[in-house]
Amino acid sequence: MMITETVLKYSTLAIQRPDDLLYGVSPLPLACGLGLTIGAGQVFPEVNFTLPAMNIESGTWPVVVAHYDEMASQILRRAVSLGVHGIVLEFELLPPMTDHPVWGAEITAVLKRHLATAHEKYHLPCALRVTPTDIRDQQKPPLMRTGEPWRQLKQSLELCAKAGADILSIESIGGKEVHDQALMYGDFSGIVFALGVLAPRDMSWLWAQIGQICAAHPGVVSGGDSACGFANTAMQLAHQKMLPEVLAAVVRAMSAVRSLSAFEQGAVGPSKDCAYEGPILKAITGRPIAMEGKSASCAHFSPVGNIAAAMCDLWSNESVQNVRLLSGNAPEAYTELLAYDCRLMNTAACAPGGALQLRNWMVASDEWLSPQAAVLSPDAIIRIAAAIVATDTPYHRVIAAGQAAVQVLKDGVAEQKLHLSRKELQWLARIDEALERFPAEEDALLVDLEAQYGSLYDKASYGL
Amino acid sequence: MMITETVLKYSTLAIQRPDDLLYGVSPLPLACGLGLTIGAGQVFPEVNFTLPAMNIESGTWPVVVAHYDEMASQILRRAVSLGVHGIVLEFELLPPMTDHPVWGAEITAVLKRHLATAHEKYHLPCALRVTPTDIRDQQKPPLMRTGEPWRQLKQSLELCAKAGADILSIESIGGKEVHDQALMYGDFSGIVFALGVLAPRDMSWLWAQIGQICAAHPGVVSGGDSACGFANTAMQLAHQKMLPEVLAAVVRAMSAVRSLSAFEQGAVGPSKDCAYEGPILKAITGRPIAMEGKSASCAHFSPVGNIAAAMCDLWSNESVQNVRLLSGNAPEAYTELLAYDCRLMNTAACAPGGALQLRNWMVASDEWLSPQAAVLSPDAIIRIAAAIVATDTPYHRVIAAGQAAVQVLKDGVAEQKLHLSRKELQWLARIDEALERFPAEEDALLVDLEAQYGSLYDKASYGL
Amino acid sequence: MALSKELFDAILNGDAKRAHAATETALAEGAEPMQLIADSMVPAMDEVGKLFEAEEYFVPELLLAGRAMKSAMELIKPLLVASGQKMAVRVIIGTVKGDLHDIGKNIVASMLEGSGFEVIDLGADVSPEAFVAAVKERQPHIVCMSALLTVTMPAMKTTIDALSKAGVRTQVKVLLGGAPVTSQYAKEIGADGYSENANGAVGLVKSLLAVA
Amino acid sequence: MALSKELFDAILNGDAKRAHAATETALAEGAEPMQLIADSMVPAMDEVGKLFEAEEYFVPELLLAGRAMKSAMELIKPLLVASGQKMAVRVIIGTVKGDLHDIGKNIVASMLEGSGFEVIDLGADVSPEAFVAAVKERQPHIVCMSALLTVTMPAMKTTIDALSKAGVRTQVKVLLGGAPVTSQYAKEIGADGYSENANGAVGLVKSLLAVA
Ligand SMILES: [Zn+2]
Ligand SMILES: [Zn+2]
Ligand SMILES: [Zn+2]
Repeated sequence: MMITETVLKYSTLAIQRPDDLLYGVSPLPLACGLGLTIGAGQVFPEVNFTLPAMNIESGTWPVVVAHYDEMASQILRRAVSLGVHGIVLEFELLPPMTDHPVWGAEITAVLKRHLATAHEKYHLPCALRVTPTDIRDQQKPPLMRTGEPWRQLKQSLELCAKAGADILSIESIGGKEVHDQALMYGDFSGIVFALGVLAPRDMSWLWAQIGQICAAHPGVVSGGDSACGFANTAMQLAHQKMLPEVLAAVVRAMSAVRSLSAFEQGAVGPSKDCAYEGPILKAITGRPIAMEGKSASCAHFSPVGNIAAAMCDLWSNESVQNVRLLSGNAPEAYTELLAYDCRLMNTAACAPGGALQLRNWMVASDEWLSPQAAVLSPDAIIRIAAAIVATDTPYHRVIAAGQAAVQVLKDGVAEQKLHLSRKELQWLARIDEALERFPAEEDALLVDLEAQYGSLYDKASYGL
Repeated sequence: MMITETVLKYSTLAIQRPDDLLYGVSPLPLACGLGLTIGAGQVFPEVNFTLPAMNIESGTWPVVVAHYDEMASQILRRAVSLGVHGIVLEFELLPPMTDHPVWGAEITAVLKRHLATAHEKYHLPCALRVTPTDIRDQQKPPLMRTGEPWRQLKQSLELCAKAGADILSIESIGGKEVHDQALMYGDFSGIVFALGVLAPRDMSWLWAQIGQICAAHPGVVSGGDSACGFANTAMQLAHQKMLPEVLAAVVRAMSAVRSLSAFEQGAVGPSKDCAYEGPILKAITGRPIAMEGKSASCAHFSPVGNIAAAMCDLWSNESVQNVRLLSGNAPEAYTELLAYDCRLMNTAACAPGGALQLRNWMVASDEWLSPQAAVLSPDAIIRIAAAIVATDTPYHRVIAAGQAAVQVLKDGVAEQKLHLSRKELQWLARIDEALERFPAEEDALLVDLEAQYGSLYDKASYGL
Repeated sequence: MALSKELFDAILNGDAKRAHAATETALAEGAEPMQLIADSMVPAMDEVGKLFEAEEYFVPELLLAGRAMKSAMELIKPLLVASGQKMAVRVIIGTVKGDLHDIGKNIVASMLEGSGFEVIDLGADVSPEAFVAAVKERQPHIVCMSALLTVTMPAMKTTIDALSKAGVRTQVKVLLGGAPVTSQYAKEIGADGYSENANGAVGLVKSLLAVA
Repeated sequence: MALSKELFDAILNGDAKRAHAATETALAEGAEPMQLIADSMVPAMDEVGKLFEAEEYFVPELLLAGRAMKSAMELIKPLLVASGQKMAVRVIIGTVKGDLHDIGKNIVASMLEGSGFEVIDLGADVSPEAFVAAVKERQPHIVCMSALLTVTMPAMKTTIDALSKAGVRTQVKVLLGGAPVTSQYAKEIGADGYSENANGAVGLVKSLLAVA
């Protein structure tokens, strides 16, 4: 048998009952940044903002910095004016800012200065999440552990940590080179191979590195990852009717296995906003998570607008460009939205049983209108999470997560709660069958898929 | 005594207990448009959309039409995809479209075609609200009942009714020429004169005209007005720290008297989205109302993001330009937001006591954080509404509404729920005193203010 | 000095009658008009500005102070003109063609007046030709224009172009205001500055003129 | 005709092996290559397109059909070249410089291929120079480029400018794709068209070429 590089830390659930999976509360709250504690009873906004369409180059750099300066000042102005009890700003680097690590670090420092001022002047508890771009996919097949892009990425993480990041995150892309192709062809073998073999191997390696960087920079915490490039790609393609919804739903559940690897390497949360697999991570690890839903309509549409909030600790808008609306700039407008959503959740949470009640309405409002929402209900989350921790390798976990998700959907259909088109039902059956047919161990799968996918990825990059 | 032109129809409350003032439910639901019934248990999105910065002229007209065509198609695509149970589109004419009534009518027809298609293809219950611009302020002092602008406005209302409007509305500006000046100087005499004498006189006259137009076009209903130019101007100036919050709060309460005049002339709702005085109108008339709050962060910021939803029948975004966000165009993005907010409200309303519970959290989340929110709680609304119907002329009603609002704020301060700065407290006392000192009848006030405001308004325009 | 204190207080408290009376008395007692401005009126308006900045004053207090200052200036202006002394900087202000929303413009106009500038208010819905004519006739240092509707924003460019075409663009600084305007837009259409609110507008005028 | 039905079904069901075998048999039995394309392959792909439009097929079914068609074409292409017959329209595709997001581009490429176009995929992060070189060398009818990041959108303009400067802009139609792109932007930078999704892209290419 092949040596697995991944560490499997979790074999039980931190949250065992669906009703204990609530917004604002995590078994292991996280203190970070400037006086902020996440998951200790309240939900805070996490605001994420980006440039309008423009060139990023030396010549335009002052304009770039001015944009971030303006966005931070307007976002914090609104947050203070609305009296939020805490806030996280997320700075997602754009590729040129990771290519030039000093650029990303410069923006990091600018944003941190704004937070420090707000903290001093208004006692605003706050933190800065910094998310360099995973730029390791610049050649085909991509090199994950060597080469210039990795060196730049590592330096970017280091310099941002040094420049004032409180939380480090990344949306890593190990395994995506295979997953993209497999997803387009609806090939479940390739999908499981990408999510159960390649991605967890890269995640384990990468998050061990991030853990070391955090250890070297006291106060900086290792946040978490997102299966954005996998599950959100599937969600978007399903949204465009390119892929079946049931496929996207099952991929979502399976993607949690790779995202869990970050926590197995010492990440403490909050996991990334666009990681809709977050509640599974929270159930397993007890760590706080960021989520986004209707609040992210500036960045993408989704069938999980309310249910996504049901179990969040940070509530995010994913990404909004610094463009003008009638009220002001869009980042400030979305800050207001997040602040009011959080206010409502926190108000309800003050009443006995209030958080559970509001959570249940958020869940019920979306749950059976889409397969993608159905796998995000607290019941479904606990079923999927339990299936994951009951098995012993990422490969087995991915299959188990997929099967649990399929079962959730089949139960929904059987109970006539979930209504699927004939085509979706055919796909659900096809996925169900495919999950039955996998070899017992990943070595056999690797051999099976060599001809079809072998040229797409670099074995050494995965310790294979 | 002067002959009052206004009709006073309401002397009792349609909703007497604060707990009966709920979102989604009105004592007199309104059936309108294509299979839509508003106020019969569910909240629907009302989406409002406008052009990006551009010239409106013959040369650009095809581009204008293309924008509206695109916006309607994208909004309805999202609404259908999210399975909303009903929707209202609002078309707020821009001034050149009212100046050229055929232009406004052309867009009306385009939008109605989209709704008709969505209704046919997807059985979507829907309606089109059309709101011509009140362009009667083009000269100083403005002529309200004569002159070219009024003729254009009237023709615009008629042509839009003919072209497919289901609901006619307007944000009328009678009295604003005095109110603007009085507000800037914090002069309560001028404010009361504008809101209690001039505005109700113009409203009564104007809404009688609109009633006639609706009568001549079967199926078109007389919707309602908004004190936007009065109370939202005050809210925005308070937001910019130009005016005290308490002043804006009291102006809000007083502005309901003029907006009520539309209903006294036969309007049946839904009142306009930006009429935050809507809940007062709903309590008095039992007619459904549109509201906007955090959902309108694209158009303006506000201290009433959640509480505004507490009693709404339609939930609106006020106005969003057709600009690009990362997800798509902003009107579609805000449609998604509204759809999810409505879903949550409607889901909660399915549980026994659910609407009341969620409403109470929406109220509690904002109520005491701002004087402007404090006067919008169901308790405050019923107090203000009761004060209005207990008196006998618009002039007396405005004073009574103002006093009731002041009392709400004073009680909040006394009970240490509402925390006001020293300056705000001084202003609250100043307003309280000012409201005590008004002459018994409006004739005396008219004489008092002649020197200061006489030149700003045209007496004949108000039947004076 | 006692009288100067009386005028200072009257302006600070926005009492126009008292300001007028105090000025009359001071002049009767032989006070130099320029001295009165420098020692009492400008310091009073400075204090008002500071209180506004500190959110101690709202716009009403500011405007009432401006009104009080104006009532004092009514007595002083003719004396200055008679003695050939120069008046303050002149500003022309208006909302652009098609835009009838003038409350923001009115606040800016009043605040500028309160800060001692001579303000010529062209009103709302002002055509490019009217702006050009006013610039030619009144020779202002500053032209302020505002638009509240995005659809009327293009009229700002039209107006600036008209000023250029008439050959008077370089004689004035052009400032823009109004919710939909951005500093980038101001730059693009060749304006000299932009303020997102009334308060900033006064600071902008001062900084452009390097008036303390 | 029986064999042609076999090929039709094989493509419709995305069975590459069966499509290959059916083509072999048909050619062995003397079928005209062009006839095989016209009678079996194009109708099959048309049917696939219709099923996709009707939301009966998703992208996987579409791509598998394309793959089956391709495996049939592998046998037919050399015969066409040998007989001097012209191949289908040629399309060059790539994501612009700085943009590594190629899943949308890949779907479009596959769908175009499935529709019978010859597709040359330049991959992701393609420099303007590489686009120019490929146009010169491969003489395509169409250049498709996509950008998923707003910050890489300007590279679309740079690329179009480079095509103009190299004197080859008029030889090709340039189409844009990608979430942040708008038809207005496409017009502004001088592209010939824009599609907001992969499905629309194929229609756009066809309509631009007036290929039925
Ligand atoms: Zn993401
Ligand atoms: Zn994200
Ligand atoms: Zn309004």
